[in-house]
Amino acid sequence: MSDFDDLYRDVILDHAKRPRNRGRPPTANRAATGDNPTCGDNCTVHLRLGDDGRVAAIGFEGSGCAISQASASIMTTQAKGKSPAELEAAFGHLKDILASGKTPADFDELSAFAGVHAFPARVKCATLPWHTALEALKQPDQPAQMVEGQKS
Amino acid sequence: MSDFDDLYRDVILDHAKRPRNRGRPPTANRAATGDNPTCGDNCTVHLRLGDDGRVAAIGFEGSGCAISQASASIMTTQAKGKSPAELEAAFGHLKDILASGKTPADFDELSAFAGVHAFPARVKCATLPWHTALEALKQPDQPAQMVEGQKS
Amino acid sequence: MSADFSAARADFPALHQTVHRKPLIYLDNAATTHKPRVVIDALTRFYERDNSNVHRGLHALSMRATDSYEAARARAAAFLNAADPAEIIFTRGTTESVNLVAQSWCAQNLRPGDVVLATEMEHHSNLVPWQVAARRAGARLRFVPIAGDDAEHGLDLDALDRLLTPQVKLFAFTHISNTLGTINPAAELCARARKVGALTVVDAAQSAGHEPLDVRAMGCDFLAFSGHKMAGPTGIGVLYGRRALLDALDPWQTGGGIVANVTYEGATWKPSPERHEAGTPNIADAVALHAAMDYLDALGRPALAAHDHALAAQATAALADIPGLRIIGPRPGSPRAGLVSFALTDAHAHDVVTFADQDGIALRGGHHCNQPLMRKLGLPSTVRASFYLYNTEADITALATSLRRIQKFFGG
Amino acid sequence: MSADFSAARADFPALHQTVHRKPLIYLDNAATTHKPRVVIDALTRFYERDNSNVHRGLHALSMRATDSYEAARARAAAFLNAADPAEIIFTRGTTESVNLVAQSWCAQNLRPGDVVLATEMEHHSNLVPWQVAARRAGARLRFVPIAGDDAEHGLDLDALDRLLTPQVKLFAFTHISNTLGTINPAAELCARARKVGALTVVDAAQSAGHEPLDVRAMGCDFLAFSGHKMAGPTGIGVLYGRRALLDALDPWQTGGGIVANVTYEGATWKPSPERHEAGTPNIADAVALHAAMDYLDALGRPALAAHDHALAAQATAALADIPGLRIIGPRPGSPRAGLVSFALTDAHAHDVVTFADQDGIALRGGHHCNQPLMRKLGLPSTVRASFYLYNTEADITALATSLRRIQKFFGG
Ligand SMILES: Cc1ncc(COP(=O)(O)O)c(C=O)c1O
Ligand SMILES: Cc1ncc(COP(=O)(O)O)c(C=O)c1O
Repeated sequence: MSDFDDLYRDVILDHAKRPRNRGRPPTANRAATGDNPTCGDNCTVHLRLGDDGRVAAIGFEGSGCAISQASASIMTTQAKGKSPAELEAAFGHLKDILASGKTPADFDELSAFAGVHAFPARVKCATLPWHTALEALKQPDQPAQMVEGQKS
Repeated sequence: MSDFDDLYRDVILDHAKRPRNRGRPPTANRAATGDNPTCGDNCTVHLRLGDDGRVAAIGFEGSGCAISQASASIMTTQAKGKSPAELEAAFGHLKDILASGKTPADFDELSAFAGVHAFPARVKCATLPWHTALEALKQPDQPAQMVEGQKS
Repeated sequence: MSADFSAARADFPALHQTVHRKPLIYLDNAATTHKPRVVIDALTRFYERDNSNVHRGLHALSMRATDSYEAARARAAAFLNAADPAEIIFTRGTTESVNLVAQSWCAQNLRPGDVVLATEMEHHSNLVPWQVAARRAGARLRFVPIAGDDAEHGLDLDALDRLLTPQVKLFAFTHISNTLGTINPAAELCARARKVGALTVVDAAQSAGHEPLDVRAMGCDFLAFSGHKMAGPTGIGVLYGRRALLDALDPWQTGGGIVANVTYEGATWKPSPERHEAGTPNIADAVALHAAMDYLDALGRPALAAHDHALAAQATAALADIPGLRIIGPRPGSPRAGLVSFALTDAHAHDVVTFADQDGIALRGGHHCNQPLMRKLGLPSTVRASFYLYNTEADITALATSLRRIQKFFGG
Repeated sequence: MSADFSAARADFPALHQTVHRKPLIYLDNAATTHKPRVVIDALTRFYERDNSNVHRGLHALSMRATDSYEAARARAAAFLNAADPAEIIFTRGTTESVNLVAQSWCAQNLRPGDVVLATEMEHHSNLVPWQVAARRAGARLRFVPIAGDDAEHGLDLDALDRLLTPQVKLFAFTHISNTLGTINPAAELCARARKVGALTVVDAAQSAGHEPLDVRAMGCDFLAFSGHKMAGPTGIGVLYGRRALLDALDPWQTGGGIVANVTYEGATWKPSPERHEAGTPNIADAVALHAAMDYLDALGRPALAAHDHALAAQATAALADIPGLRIIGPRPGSPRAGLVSFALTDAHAHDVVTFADQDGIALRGGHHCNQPLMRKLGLPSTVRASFYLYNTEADITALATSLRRIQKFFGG
């Protein structure tokens, strides 16, 4: 497998082209925005931290390269139901994968990012959505935006 | 002849070792000091401009390399009896010799400096005394220093 | 038709390699160009034979090194048609050249209420130093806008006339935009600035190796360029300045070599160029830059410019009908320097560059040190293909083919 | 006995030439050293293979160039035993490194009434920048005196204690004097400065290629050196700074590469090292400096230092009984770096250098960018012989023979 094919694995291309959880979930009550001025990537993560201390809803907006878009999409699918500590731990795994370029056998979609290791300049693209999500978790609660369907 | 022998021609070595007109002539009424900070050469020229508008007495002080000492010595021997314009003209000839490296057939001790041409960093050593003498000529008259022997 | 420089390809060792098992097609020349054998040889020769420190040295090697270094200065003066070698200051590159003027000239001359004028298309290196200098002096920094949505009309020259008030003390502008490919009418801009008494600083980073330059015909006061963008080595560049300005300018960096007389209390300065070159200069790279200037002049700089312009026209034509591809900068038919910036709807610039690299094609993607301009154009980034004398029409055909595949890969 | 590096002579192409039909004996190493083949090859290889601009580039060559450049930074950090590659800023050389601190740190931190402390033996490059910075800030510049008539006792450390008042914000001193050959006790000077809360700036121009250096053991805050004085190319040098200091320091030069975010109105900076390297860096020469550091470490830096010291001792012994020759600096028996400055009663320094050159011997004569020190020593100039790893005892014998002839030629 060439470096290139390894970078753009099918999982990544799939998520980049059909990102999951794009947009702002109606119940979101926290958000943060991150950017990577060097390449123009930017990413806003909206989420709701439930009463059980776990991510109840999450979505993202922004633009960027296939790596950052796929990473945002995969991050949101992983985040749902996780506590902040668990999300942090998952990010730690991603960072290990990026740093080593090794694909752990027992690991899920995050292992798709092993190929980014060979492209140091692209590592920040993969980590941006995760940094942003963890930042959002640190924000104070804001009243969820009142949208039509929520009125009772 | 090697560049070196050409630089330190006998005339130059002779003047450097036994400089003519060292010191301040008792009748001197003008002086100037010049220096070349790059190599530490310095030169003070004392002279008397006679009523006929010609250099009546001249001497120099200061320290420097063989080239600058010889140049000062030869300059003083040439300056005596010259008008400022004639001294300027003689300096012009020296500068031509330094710039061309050519020895004019009909020329006197100044031609000894033709060898300096091959050592651009040394050109300033040869010109310093001349600049200083011309500067001294531009100074206003000062009463000649009263020394013992002059008292009448 | 443009001159054919394909024989010159043989002069550039770095071009003859494969990347991902494909022959290298190097289209990142606006970032840095490759170096011909004669330039590399000049470096080797200097270190093998003449290496020594310059100035003040009286032994044979030192005199040779000094002669070589000063010959490079005289060569740069001739390259720009400057009046005097003392008008050439060697720097690390365009950025340092601009910093020298922005820090030294502005500290000495800029007053509260004064205006520094720049343009909306400046590279960060000809923008941020003026921001800092203006802020320090309590002066304002204003910008000549670009005209047209994709900047296709270049600078708005009507706005320039309104902006060139008597408060403007200095007008800094790029000769060629490294992002747009726009060629600004430098002589006209200098003439207009002169009318209000403003000095001009021309960023010639993208023109020095591409277009004939004549500082006296252009009428600029300062001009900056980098050796590495014109077949020369990294680490060396030039600041041209009019002699009277340079001799009146306080040194910016101080240290050995620039001083006439030093005591523990203070120092006096030598005249230009020494006063502006503190410390041991980059001797070997100045000597190699000399070789680069000889090389470019031997090929013929008008012919090099024509070759650039022809490749740019071929590229805009070849890329125009790729679906979802938008070209930025001068419209087809208008003058364009040898570079083309573009955006693809379905692929981000960085993905494009990574993909093209697999085809052996070296492109640059990003903001090209032009963040405010990109924001104004509404683009997070663009892809840029930039040409030099060794590029050919075949390179452009390969680029177009690769871009079509990229469009399919990411858009499909 | 010192290690024998005579085999290493073969590594230096420039040494194997004749000057005025005599084999070159190069004793001007304090001005600049020659370069081993591996350093020249590193340059050639970079330009033939990896040449590209660094940072932001995503194609193969650009990634290779970036990797090579950052590997050079990591290598420099290891060379100095710095904690972090981000503590290494590449500059043109010692002079630029000192200017960076003098201009940026002083503008940010120096207040009226503060004191900058230097020593009486500083090179102009570690003197004039502090004069300018102190004047700008309304601060005072004071000097640690040298002890002894011929400076044979080095710095006056008693005076140092009196001078190190709490007003002292910064203490800049040379590790090794390029004129005297004195080796200052850098770790002790740093420790004393730290006690009054003063930062230290060490000029390592003469030590980096000669003595083992460990910035953490030394305890300095900043340290500067030049590649060209340590077997590396011209145009590249290093400023080491503690990470926290560099990250807090405003950029001095601004432009591309140092900015996080730029608008037309202003800019924010990246952390160190990027924030202090505006514009395209001198990539190739940084890569070649890497090769030079590898070369020196392969020979062994403690052995290099011992070799230097041994040659210095041989030289002072060989020159001591030449009539009319006066040696400046440390007394025989005291530690002395690999250089000897002297004056002859009957021959001016420049005449000595010119004469020795005829014998193939490269010396330097003048004030060695040390004008105030020379004035203090009561000398218009000195002749300096400075050694490097490729010099031998035979070189010193030849020097002594030549000096005796000079003494006769001019004194006879
Ligand atoms: C002690 C000392 N400091 C500073 C410098 C300046 O170094 P550079 O000219 O490489 O900037 C030198 C060398 O000339 C030196 O010997
Ligand atoms: C228009 C323009 N100005 C300035 C620069 C800065 O040049 P350098 O990085 O060589 O200092 C560049 C190149 O990056 C450029 O394209």
